[in-house]
Amino acid sequence: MPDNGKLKLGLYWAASCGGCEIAIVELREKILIVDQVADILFWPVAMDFKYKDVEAMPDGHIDVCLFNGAIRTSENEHLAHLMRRKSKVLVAFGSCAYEGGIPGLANLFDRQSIFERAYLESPSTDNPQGILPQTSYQAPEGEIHIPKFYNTVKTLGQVEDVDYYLPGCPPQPHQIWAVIEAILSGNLPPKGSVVGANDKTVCDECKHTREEKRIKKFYRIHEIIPDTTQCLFDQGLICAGPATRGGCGALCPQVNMPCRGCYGPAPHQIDQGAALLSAVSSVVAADTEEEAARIVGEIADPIGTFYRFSLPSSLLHRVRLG
Amino acid sequence: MAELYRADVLVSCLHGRSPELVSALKQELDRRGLAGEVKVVETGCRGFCTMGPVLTIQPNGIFYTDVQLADVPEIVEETLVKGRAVQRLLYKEPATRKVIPNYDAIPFYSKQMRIVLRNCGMIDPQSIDEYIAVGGYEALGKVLSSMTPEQVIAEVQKSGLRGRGGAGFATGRKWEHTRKAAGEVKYVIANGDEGDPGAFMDRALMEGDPYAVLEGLTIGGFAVGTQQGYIYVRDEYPLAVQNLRSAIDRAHEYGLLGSDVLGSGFDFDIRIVRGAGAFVCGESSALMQSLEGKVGEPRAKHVHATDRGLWDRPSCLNNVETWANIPPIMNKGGEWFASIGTERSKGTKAFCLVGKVRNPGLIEVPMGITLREIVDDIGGGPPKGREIKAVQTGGPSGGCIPASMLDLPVDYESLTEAGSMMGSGGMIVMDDRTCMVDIARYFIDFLKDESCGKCSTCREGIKRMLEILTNISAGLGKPGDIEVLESLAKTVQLASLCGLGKSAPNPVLSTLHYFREEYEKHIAEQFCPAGVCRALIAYQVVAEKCKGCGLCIKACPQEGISGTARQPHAIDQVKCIQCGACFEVCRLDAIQVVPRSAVTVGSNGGNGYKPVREVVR
Amino acid sequence: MSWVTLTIDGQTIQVEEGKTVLEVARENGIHIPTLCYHPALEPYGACRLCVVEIIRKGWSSLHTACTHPAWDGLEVKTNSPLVRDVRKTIMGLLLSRCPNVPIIQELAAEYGITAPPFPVEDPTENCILCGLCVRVCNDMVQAHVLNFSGRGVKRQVGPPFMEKTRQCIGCGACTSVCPTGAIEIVLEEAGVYQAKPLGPTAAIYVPTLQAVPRVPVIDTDSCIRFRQQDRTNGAIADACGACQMLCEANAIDFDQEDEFLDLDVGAIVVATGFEMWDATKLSQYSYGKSPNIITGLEFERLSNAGGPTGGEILLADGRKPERVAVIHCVGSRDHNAHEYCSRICCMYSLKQAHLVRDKTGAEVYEFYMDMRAFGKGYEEFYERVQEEGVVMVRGRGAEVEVLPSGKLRVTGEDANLGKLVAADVDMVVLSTAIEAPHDASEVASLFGLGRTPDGFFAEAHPKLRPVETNTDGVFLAGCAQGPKDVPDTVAHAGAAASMALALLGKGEVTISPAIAYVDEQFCSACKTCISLCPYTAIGFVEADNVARVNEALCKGCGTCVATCPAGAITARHFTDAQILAQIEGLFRIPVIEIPNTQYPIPDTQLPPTKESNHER
Amino acid sequence: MSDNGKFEPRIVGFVCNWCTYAAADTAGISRLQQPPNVDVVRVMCSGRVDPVFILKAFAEGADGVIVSGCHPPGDCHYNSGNYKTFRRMPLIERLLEQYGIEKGRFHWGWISGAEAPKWAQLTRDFTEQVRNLGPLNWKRMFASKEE
Repeated sequence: MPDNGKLKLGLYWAASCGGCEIAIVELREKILIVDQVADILFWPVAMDFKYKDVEAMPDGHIDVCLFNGAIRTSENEHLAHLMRRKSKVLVAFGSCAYEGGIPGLANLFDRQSIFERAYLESPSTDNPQGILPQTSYQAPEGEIHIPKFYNTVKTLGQVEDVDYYLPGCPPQPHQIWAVIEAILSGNLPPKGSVVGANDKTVCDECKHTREEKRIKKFYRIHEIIPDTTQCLFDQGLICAGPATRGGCGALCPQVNMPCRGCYGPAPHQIDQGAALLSAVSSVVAADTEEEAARIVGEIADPIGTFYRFSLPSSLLHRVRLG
Repeated sequence: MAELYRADVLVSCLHGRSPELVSALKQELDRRGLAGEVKVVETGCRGFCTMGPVLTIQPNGIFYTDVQLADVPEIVEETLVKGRAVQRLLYKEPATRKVIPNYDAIPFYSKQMRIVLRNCGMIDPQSIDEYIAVGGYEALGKVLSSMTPEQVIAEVQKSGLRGRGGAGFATGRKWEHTRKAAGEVKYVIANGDEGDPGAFMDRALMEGDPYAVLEGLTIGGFAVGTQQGYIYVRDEYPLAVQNLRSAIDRAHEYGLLGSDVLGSGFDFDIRIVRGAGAFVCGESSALMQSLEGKVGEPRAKHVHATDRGLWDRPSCLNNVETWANIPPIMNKGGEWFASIGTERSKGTKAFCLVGKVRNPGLIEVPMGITLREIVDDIGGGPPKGREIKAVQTGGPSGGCIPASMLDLPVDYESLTEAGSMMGSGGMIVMDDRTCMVDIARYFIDFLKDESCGKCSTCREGIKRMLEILTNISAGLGKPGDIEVLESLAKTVQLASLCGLGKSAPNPVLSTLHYFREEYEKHIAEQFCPAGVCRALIAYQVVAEKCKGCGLCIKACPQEGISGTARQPHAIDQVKCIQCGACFEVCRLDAIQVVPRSAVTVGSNGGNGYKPVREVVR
Repeated sequence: MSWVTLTIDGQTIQVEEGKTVLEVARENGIHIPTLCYHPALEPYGACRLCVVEIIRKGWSSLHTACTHPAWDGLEVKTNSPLVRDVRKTIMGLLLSRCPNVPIIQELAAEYGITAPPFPVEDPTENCILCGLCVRVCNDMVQAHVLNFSGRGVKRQVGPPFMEKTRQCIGCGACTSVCPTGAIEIVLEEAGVYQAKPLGPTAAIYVPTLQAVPRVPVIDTDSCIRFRQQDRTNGAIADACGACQMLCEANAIDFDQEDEFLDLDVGAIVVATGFEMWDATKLSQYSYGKSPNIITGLEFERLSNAGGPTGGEILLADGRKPERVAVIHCVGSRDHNAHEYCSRICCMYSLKQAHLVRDKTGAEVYEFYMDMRAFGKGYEEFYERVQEEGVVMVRGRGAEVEVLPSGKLRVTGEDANLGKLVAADVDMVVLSTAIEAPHDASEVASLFGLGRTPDGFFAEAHPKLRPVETNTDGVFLAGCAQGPKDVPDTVAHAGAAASMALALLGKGEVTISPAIAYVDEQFCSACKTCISLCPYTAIGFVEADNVARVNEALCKGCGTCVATCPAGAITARHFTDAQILAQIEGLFRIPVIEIPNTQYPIPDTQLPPTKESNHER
Repeated sequence: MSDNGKFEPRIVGFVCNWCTYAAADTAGISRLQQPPNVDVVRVMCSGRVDPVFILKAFAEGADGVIVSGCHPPGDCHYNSGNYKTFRRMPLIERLLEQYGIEKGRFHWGWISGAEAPKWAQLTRDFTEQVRNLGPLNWKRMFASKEE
């Protein structure tokens, strides 16, 4: 491809839902500006590229690669290494690439149990021979290789050197644009920074009124109709907002849905789930051990609740194996 | 009443034979197919005690006395079928043996005036319909529909009705005090704790006409302004409790008790509280203590019960007889009632006439009637050959009135002046065979057990009086005893806490007053002229009078009389126990009572008896 | 309050309405005899002795002065011939009932009766049925144990069915109001002071003769009112109250409660002392089974000149003891009780032995394990006591047995002789241990104190900081820190006072640097931390929309740090980074395994291992 | 793993300065027998124990974790720091279970300054308990189980 002075952009989609790709389209008319300033060299979801085209590029040919999705398979990992090699700047784009995201909840299980569920047990499956995916298969036409399914979902950062992290499930368009602008202007923060997000947490952007917290009972979202002006956490809903990096504009709390934590840990957090767990349990209004145990005992699925997006990037990464 | 009958047979009296008589009558009527025509009614007491059980056959008013079971077929055949009286069952005048077929012609009844006992023995006490049929609840209707509480009280005051329990406090004034006393909650209480031995006026009333008590109490409740009444009945009167209970239930059913009585907006209820039968619980403060569930003992009454009574609330306590007087007063007016009786004692009074008269029983007489009229005309006088010696009124704490004062009118003041009291209506007639020392001893002995024991004078004083009286009647009296007795009696009278204690010495004081010489004889001469105190007497055959009939020989339980026919007999003083059997049987007055000291030599050569002191100790 | 005027014995008296004639008379010095009256109880009018002649509206009658209200216009004669006459008869009656009761005899004599005028039935009868005991039991104590039963001459006083009842709280109120001494209290539970002369004290007493202020106190454990409140959970709240009713100075206030004073102080000295160990816990010493087995403290009370015997050492029955045993280490140095040495017992036991010898001349046997006479002059005293003839038995007193004769047999091993010895004595003094007060744990949590395994408060350092605690500004003095004798306690207290003064003298305190701070750049105003601070040191600053730590209030516990969901709060000196580094350090030090030790030790010779942990 | 092949668990104890640390200190001074397997991390208050510490310890390779503070309600030097402890710990307990870390590897409770023997006993008992559960070794689990 001719070097016309435009920014050479690559986009890749690993283990993710595709929402991040849509988020780029969500730039709307600004996508035209992107087109004016950038050449898209690789975007499998939108255009027909072959891996060999990329492999054929010289190393560092791509200026910026927006890599979304977690590392679920050997193919994901392979592309992570490839894109790193071919890109000057590798951006973990979206929650899955950044912290594991929803696919990361698969770390509650292992490959075996996932396969059994997906290929054998699920009610819609008809697989009388019990065939499970194989990495290679001898077909009449020759040997077919398919990527290996890992036991553990990893983040992009866990398999490759990442320059920037852009959180969000999906990242908010205005934040994407801000990052693109920063790249275009060359005004880039130090390597390893989280970009397109704030230093403060979601609470900072949340319009709800907060009080001192004393929680007598926790509710799940279907159990109450919350007051639309009061802090949802104060009302007993487990809102990840206090423990989640801001930047999204507190979209979910604004529509009375507790924050789910997609923007990942706040700058000084070590483990997002542990931080949220500590905050939630500390404000339980219980003065005896029994009462405290009873109240927190009503919280279902602690990992799913506190580590909805961050399990692979948490301290323990996954549940114990074998 | 739903059914009509040709005749009613009223079986009165609570004689043990009555229930059998009733069932026999019913059986016989059944057998004769008369069950639908003749109604057998069990009524309350008719008062004619010696003649029970009595039968009244209405509408003829035929009055049979002392009816036996065997008489039933004859009564049915003769009277109820053929309409003739059975002559042998009719009442005969004792003196003349004249037959009196109708009860209102009998002197026992003719001298009486029945206001309180108007329905006793006339209606079925369990039937509210019968009570209403004879005019019951008219008074309550009148009061609730046309009178204010103040008017009711004014009417009672006009009537001059005084408490029939004994003290004679003006009923109207008591009601007025209660009405005016401060406090929201008040009570009216009927005292049915009739404890005097030999008295059964209240019992007859509660058993025979319970609705009259309820009606009176309801009117009283309306007048003093309360919604709660109590009837305190001693548990020894189970039939009274039963009849009152069922009466209260019926009254509730008829809207005559409970909320909104007779649609007047007046709420009133009555509870029955059963007392354990302590004599002292007839005393108002003790009764209220007992009602509260405490030990029934009196308290100092410087503040009246009308201000602070039951549960420290204003309480109006009246005797059941007083309450039963209220409906007639309301019906006929206070003036009518006041027209009966004397200047200060109005209306009638029920008495239990007992003792040495021919016709003992329950009577009701107008105030002011003389004792003599009661004893001689109604009571039929003393038994043959005896003389009236005294009349004791007012129960155990009343006094004895000597025969010389029999013309005394019966009213509160006269009786009190004579050293006795009206009391609740006991009246015991004594003849010359009654020893006044013994009578005093008897009553004091009763009071010894019935004093509550709270205050020292009553408890200890009565005990000591009894000691002295017992000694005197046992021949152990000594000079000075009478004076000690008098001083003790005075102290007990003056210093005791309640009415029981204050009146307890009355038997002693009144007998001492009227019969002091009898006491002196007991002590100085060691002789009981009435022949009652056995330790002091001996029986002797008067040889001149004895015809040697041998009756006394047969009568003597000790086989202590000997003698041959037609020769004067002799009493062995060693064997004699002074039972008096010989004296009673002798038709010739040949056996006389003499002092012990008068009998001389016995068969064993000694003086025939052990020294008295030795015998007693 | 309206006033009424009445005449008593010719004396015209104006009084407030609502009193009784008896009260008015007594207030005016007019004597009216009574037996069934008690000013603290409702008048009853049973004895009738207080009858007076009352003339009202021209009517004269006899009434009991105790029940009759003082109405306006009454004319009262308390001593008229009639009154005297009646009273004489009453006294005659009462004397005949109770011929041998002194007060009855005296009163009777007053009215000229010297011998019972009526036959005496039961010369031992002492009860005049005045009902005082019944009223006090029902109205005041509200125990409802005593009442009358029977009527008339059969009336008697007693518990239901004349049987023992557990409702009786043994308060003794009935005995104290009984005018004739007809009620006797028999203590059934084992107790030390059952009999005279060491009888029980009243529930109101002056604590000691040296008490300051020297006023009586109410022992709420013994006071009928408080006991009934406790027993019925407050349902009976107004029992007794006799003292209040009778106190002329109106000085009794039952509603007085412990007051809590808030004081701002710069230093606190905890000198909460000790408690005596309960000797009933070791049953072999039979404490409580004989009144003559007493503890050292009880012995002190006994030999005190202000004590119940005026300082005489007497047995429960009033005799002088002839042989006394003192048993050391009761509850101390014992695996079944306290393992520590109580330190003071040896010396007080020796002193008591000396006192017994001195005051009674009785033989004294000291059963001891070791004689710890370590202080200045102590050993010399030990020598002296030995010279006084106290028999020293080396060996723990093993058992005290109450013999049927009432004597006490002490057995033990004489370790010097190597055989069992026994001594039959009249009195045993148990040198019981001292222990930390039962509420030491509450006091400890109040002041943030630690406690050593013996239960006493922990000093900051056993050797170098014996009066300080781990809480700045809180110091220990005396036995609160551990068993001490008097000189040690005085020294310890002096040291505590000096430490406190030194602290105050500086005028300022340095606070610990280990406190929390909020990085306001990262605080997002979620307010999670605000409710958690025990010292309200974190406040929310609305103006800046951040939480902020007040450094003077913060004690550095770190609760907020652990809670802050944004990680915006840091605990100085205990930062997350420091602690995490500690944890990492535990596992990243290469370990050399040396046989026979299981402890990892760092080996600087080895190169650091490379760990592939992901770090953000 | 010691020479003789016997598994020696590594245990991290987070203890508060005033109670359990004091108890541990006293236990040491008193020469009470304790296994060396427990490494103590002192914090000022059990309320300072961030769940992260516990996760970190397991992540780093601990086989067991102890959190111990002052007895509630009143023993806490900071009045109510231990309240936060007893509110957090039950939830962490559940979280750890969900992670697959057995209950027996995590102990939280109270030991006062006066309970040195209790501390010694706890370290002995807990070490034995964790020893019986075998090695956890979270890091090695990752290395060995992942391709």
